[in-house]
Amino acid sequence: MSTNRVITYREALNEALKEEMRSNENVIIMGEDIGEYGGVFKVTDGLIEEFGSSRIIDTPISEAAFSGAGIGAAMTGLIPIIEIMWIDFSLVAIDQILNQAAKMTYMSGSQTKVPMVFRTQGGGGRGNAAQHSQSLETIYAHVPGIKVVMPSSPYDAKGLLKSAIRDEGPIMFIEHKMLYGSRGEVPEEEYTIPIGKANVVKEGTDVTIATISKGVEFSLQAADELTESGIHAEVIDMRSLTPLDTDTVIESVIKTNRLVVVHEAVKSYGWGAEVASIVQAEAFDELDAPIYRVGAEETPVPYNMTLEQEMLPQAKDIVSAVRKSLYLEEGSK
Amino acid sequence: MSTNRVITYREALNEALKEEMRSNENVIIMGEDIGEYGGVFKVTDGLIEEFGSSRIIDTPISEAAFSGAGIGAAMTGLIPIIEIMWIDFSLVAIDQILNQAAKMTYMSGSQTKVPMVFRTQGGGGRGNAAQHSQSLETIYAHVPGIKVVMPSSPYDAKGLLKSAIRDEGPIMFIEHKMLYGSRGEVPEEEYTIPIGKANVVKEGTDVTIATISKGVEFSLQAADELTESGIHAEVIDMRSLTPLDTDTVIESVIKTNRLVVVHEAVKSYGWGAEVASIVQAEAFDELDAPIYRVGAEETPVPYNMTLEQEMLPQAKDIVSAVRKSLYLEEGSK
Amino acid sequence: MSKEVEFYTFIEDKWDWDDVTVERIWYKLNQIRAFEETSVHYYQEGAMGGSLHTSIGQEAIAVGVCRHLNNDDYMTMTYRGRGQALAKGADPYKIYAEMFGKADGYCKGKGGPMHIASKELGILGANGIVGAGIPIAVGGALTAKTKGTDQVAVTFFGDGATNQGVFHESLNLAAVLTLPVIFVIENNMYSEMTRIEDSVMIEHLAERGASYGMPAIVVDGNDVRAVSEVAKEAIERARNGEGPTLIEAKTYRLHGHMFGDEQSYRSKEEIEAKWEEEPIKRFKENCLDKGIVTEERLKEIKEEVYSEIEASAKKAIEAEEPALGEVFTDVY
Amino acid sequence: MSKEVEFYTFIEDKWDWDDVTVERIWYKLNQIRAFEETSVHYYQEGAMGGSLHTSIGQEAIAVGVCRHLNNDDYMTMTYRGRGQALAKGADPYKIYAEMFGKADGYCKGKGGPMHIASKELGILGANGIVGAGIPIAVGGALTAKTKGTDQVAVTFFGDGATNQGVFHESLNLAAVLTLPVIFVIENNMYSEMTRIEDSVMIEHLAERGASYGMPAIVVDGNDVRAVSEVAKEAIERARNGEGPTLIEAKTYRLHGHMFGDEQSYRSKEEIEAKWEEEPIKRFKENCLDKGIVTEERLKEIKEEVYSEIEASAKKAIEAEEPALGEVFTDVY
Ligand SMILES: Cc1ncc(C[n+]2csc(CCOP(=O)(O)OP(=O)(O)O)c2C)c(N)n1
Ligand SMILES: Cc1ncc(C[n+]2csc(CCOP(=O)(O)OP(=O)(O)O)c2C)c(N)n1
Ligand SMILES: [Mg+2]
Ligand SMILES: [Mg+2]
Repeated sequence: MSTNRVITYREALNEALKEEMRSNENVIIMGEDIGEYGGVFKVTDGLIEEFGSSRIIDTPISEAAFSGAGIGAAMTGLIPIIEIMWIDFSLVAIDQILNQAAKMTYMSGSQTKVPMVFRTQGGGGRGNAAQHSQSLETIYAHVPGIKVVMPSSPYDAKGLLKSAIRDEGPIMFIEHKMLYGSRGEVPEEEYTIPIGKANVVKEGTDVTIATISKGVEFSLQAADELTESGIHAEVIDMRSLTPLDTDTVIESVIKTNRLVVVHEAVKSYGWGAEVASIVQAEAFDELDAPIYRVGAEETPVPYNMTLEQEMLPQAKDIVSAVRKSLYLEEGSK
Repeated sequence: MSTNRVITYREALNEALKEEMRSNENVIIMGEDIGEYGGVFKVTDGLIEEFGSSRIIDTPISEAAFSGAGIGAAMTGLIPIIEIMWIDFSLVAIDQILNQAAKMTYMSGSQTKVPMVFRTQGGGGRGNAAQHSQSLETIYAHVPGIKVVMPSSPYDAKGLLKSAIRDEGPIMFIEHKMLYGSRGEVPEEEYTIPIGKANVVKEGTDVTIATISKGVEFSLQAADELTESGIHAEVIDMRSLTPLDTDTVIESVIKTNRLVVVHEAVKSYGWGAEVASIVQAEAFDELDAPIYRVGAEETPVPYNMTLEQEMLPQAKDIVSAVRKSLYLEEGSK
Repeated sequence: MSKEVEFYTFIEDKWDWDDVTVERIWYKLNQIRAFEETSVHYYQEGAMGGSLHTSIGQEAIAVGVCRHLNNDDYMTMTYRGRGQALAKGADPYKIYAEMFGKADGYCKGKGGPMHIASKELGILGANGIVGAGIPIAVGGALTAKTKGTDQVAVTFFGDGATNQGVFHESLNLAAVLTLPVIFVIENNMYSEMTRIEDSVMIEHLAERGASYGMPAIVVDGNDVRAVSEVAKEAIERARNGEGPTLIEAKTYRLHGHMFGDEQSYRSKEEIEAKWEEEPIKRFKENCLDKGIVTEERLKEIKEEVYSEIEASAKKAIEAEEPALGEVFTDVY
Repeated sequence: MSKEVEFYTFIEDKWDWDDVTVERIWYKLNQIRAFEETSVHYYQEGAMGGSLHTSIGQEAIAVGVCRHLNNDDYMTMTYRGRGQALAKGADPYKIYAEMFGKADGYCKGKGGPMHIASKELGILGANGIVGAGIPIAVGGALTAKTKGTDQVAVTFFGDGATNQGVFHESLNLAAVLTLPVIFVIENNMYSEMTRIEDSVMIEHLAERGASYGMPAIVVDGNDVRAVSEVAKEAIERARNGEGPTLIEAKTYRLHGHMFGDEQSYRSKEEIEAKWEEEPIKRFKENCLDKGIVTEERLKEIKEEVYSEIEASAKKAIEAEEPALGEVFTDVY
């Protein structure tokens, strides 16, 4: 029986890695400073002690090469987990991720599968400025052949990472830097969470909020605030962008007739547009109001933390979008 | 007076380069095989003869370095045009394009502008398979700080490229490989086309089709077909994704009450979702039907040209989407 | 201090191939040549999409290296890599079928000429992005090392690819991890239309091995015997856990970069002179000089090869197209 | 064949700096040290966002190189680059204001500590992506060459950055185009928590210059005099159109990679021993040994510097925040 154990997101990830490495000797990890130091975010803490340096491989600062080596290793029998320290740096390796990993299975007519996980972290809120605060998930979601998973809680972090490691194909597994220290219940017993199923984290009747990753926290805050004025929001954690579980969203919209999509990625051309487009196309007659999107402003992330907060979506922006969708506030975009 | 001169898209681009290089000695071009050979698509033909090898610079195969060098040069007084032979290859240089060029002005508080053009070409239809056929414009449009321009005709190619070269900031200028040989009227007199204004290429009353680049050709074909059954489509060439001229689209939708967005980029998370999301948010009450999107399937581009055609959007897909929006055909997504 | 480049010199007197070996090598060299020539023919006929990049003139490298590889050794190569696929044992019919976009192709017609792969032969795939196959081979080598097998990985790439960042990163990574991988530069003197000498400030690309503390060797890439010797040693070192090697095989691309290349950047004379040094002619002379086989026997084999290849191509042309539904499979 | 690395040895007897020079250098070294120490203090107080990477122990490189640069020479550096900005003449107040996110900062508070830039000083910007500033400096050099000026560009980066692809590509490009750019590796022995010796198989990173046919030189990065000599020559060569140089300056990062780094990967003893070799102590000894200035004078300057720096920081702490509307400006 579970003892309502509470651990951090970081610890949950660490457990997932350990468990999968114990049960499958083909799982290896490559990345920078992940060995003795345990990773700059400490997610790989203690792993080198248990699994040794042949499975926990500290690499030179060469994201393209070790991502590519991960691909080659995945094609030949290993299950590599590639830690790309910040998602912003993934841009130096993205040819390997999108032109290689994502296309190998297709280009080879399924001769070679590429079972591997690119673990990275994104998001703002720490004053890390323009090159260390981005939410680039949409870029990865747009290119077919790689799944995109973004956990919002310790429970999800563990269950989704375990599933990602067991998946047949490549996965971008994007953590959020502001969540590493967040705490939540994680059972002692083994479990996994299927990739591709959204999670209704709060039920409600008046409006649907679809979000992911740290957006869940913001959305729940907004939902709480809205409750005070008698508005009951349903909050859905998409959990993954590819596959994208719009069925769950549409089911909810059939009930609420209103949708707000929330993400930390830049709003313009962000993934919220995909959700909005699908829902308006498939549930046109269910919608009593336009679908509103809450996302980051169309600017790089400013360093100054007050400006940064202004640039990133906040709970109050969600509240305002919801109110617009209920015609309680004037709305445009 | 213009003599209704007809030239190709390739020639139009070549003229734009020549004219801008003649009028501004700070304009230089860097890329692979662009000198003596004139570029694999022959767009820089004859330039090295006129401008010499100090302004037409053949580079080693090092897209990241010569893109970065272009950025540094742009910051210090030159106006570099960087030819990235295929947009698929831009992924090896994308850190420079999106983490550097697109953010420099902001990160420096506007001390340094980055006036430069990344010229590249994308799109499918030639049997070039998964790594040489992509339409990656949405990735560039999603990251603030760089404009994205995609000409659909020789006239636009020349006028937009000239404007791009004169712009203060970095621009992804994405040509279409299947258009280089296409012909159209281009006046002898100098002209430019402002970046950020969509172009209504065909007026119509029943449905609006918003598209770009080669999508214009497909959409016009579809519009012609539709005319036969008495349906009058208005076709809008967006010309650029950043800035995105949704005003022109909305104006049209106010008239037609229906919108179909067409692009060669993969439909899921493609730029059509942004247009659809904005229009449904801003013109909700004007819409008599869901907005439909026509884009490439969610797969890598297959080599076999019959499969490729199936994967890419075709005129018949547009016709069908339009008919759905008129409730003449059953529709889902 | 930095390791010096080794310049390999073949010692004629030590050449000890018997007639069986010589015939096999002759067969392979001609198989690739015939395959490539026939490809050009079918390309001209419109049987293929995309671009066609032949390896005519470079056959000795593929053959000399791959003869030391086992089926379970790994290999990556480039858009110019069908010769290497054949050298590693690929079926010409299945390559052609792939090039013609047929269901019987190695990749069901979905990969095409730039992306030939065969899992059962350890061919991890040809690549359309310059340099991108290099780290993938490093990954194959990592699997071999991690699993403790004696497999090796070989990656073939061009001179121009040595200017890509991922070349640098991959060689360093392989060196640091002491992986069993052999990096083969096919220096055919051109990257597309640009002379390699205009793209680097060094004489030999193998000099770059020193940056990674990696043994590096320059070999005459048009002498299949020399390539074979050099590759043998490097592969043995790799199998013995002694780490990677960089081989620069100097050769010449006798055709244009791709079909249709105007070749305005080089003279007819240059090309003609290079035809005198091409590897098949060279090997034939070697064999006849040494009297290992007769000219008739070589001719016989060659004819046999050409007719086999023609038959493969014909069969591939007539093979079935993939079903339309194939668009949607094999994505995730 | 490949160029050999040069190992620079400083000849004490030839050292001819007068007291004015010595005092200026002393001032600069201490200015950087004081600036960095004070940064740590304010970081601890919570005055900054993000991470803080100090260059304590590496000051001699910035000072030794930048003393030969003019205002219109170009420079790029890294997240650890505030010392270089100061060495090139940046105003400590405006750097602090940037670090504290204030409107008076070089970048209006929008860039932050990782992205210090000053157009008027030719500082094209610090970079948060390892290696990414390297080609940007090459671009500055390209402008200089294209416009026919005698400007040069310098780029500072770490030992770990030499393993990034863009390092390789950029050095090659600069060499091929004979550009006036000086590549300065600040080899502080670590890239984050990893020893550089665990990331490469060569002893000296300067050996990599040979891959580009580029002059390469190793210098004691803790001896500002030696760095100055080496930089002077390289910069002169560049100004004279003789192309790029690679300089490896060996030093040691006395603090953790960033504030908060537990430094579990190295011993206290190692760090303590390195404090004995640090450049400010070294320079002081050199000056006193040679009797160019008095200990009192040095002390006086140092105190002056520390109080100036403290005053700059205080003023910056009190400076105005940018207006909220600044979020939306400077984007395109
Ligand atoms: C990253 C990237 N840049 C550019 C190209 C276009 N391109 C295809 S082949 C080629 C030349 C490569 O030369 P080399 O490496 O010498 O190989 P070769 O073609 O001679 O075999 C170029 C530039 C590409 N495919 N990928
Ligand atoms: C492309 C990229 N990969 C990884 C990082 C994370 N990172 C920041 S600093 C650093 C170490 C760099 O070491 P070095 O080049 O020696 O410079 P130093 O910090 O010692 O000055 C790393 C790995 C990054 N910023 N960019
Ligand atoms: Mg070549
Ligand atoms: Mg370092």
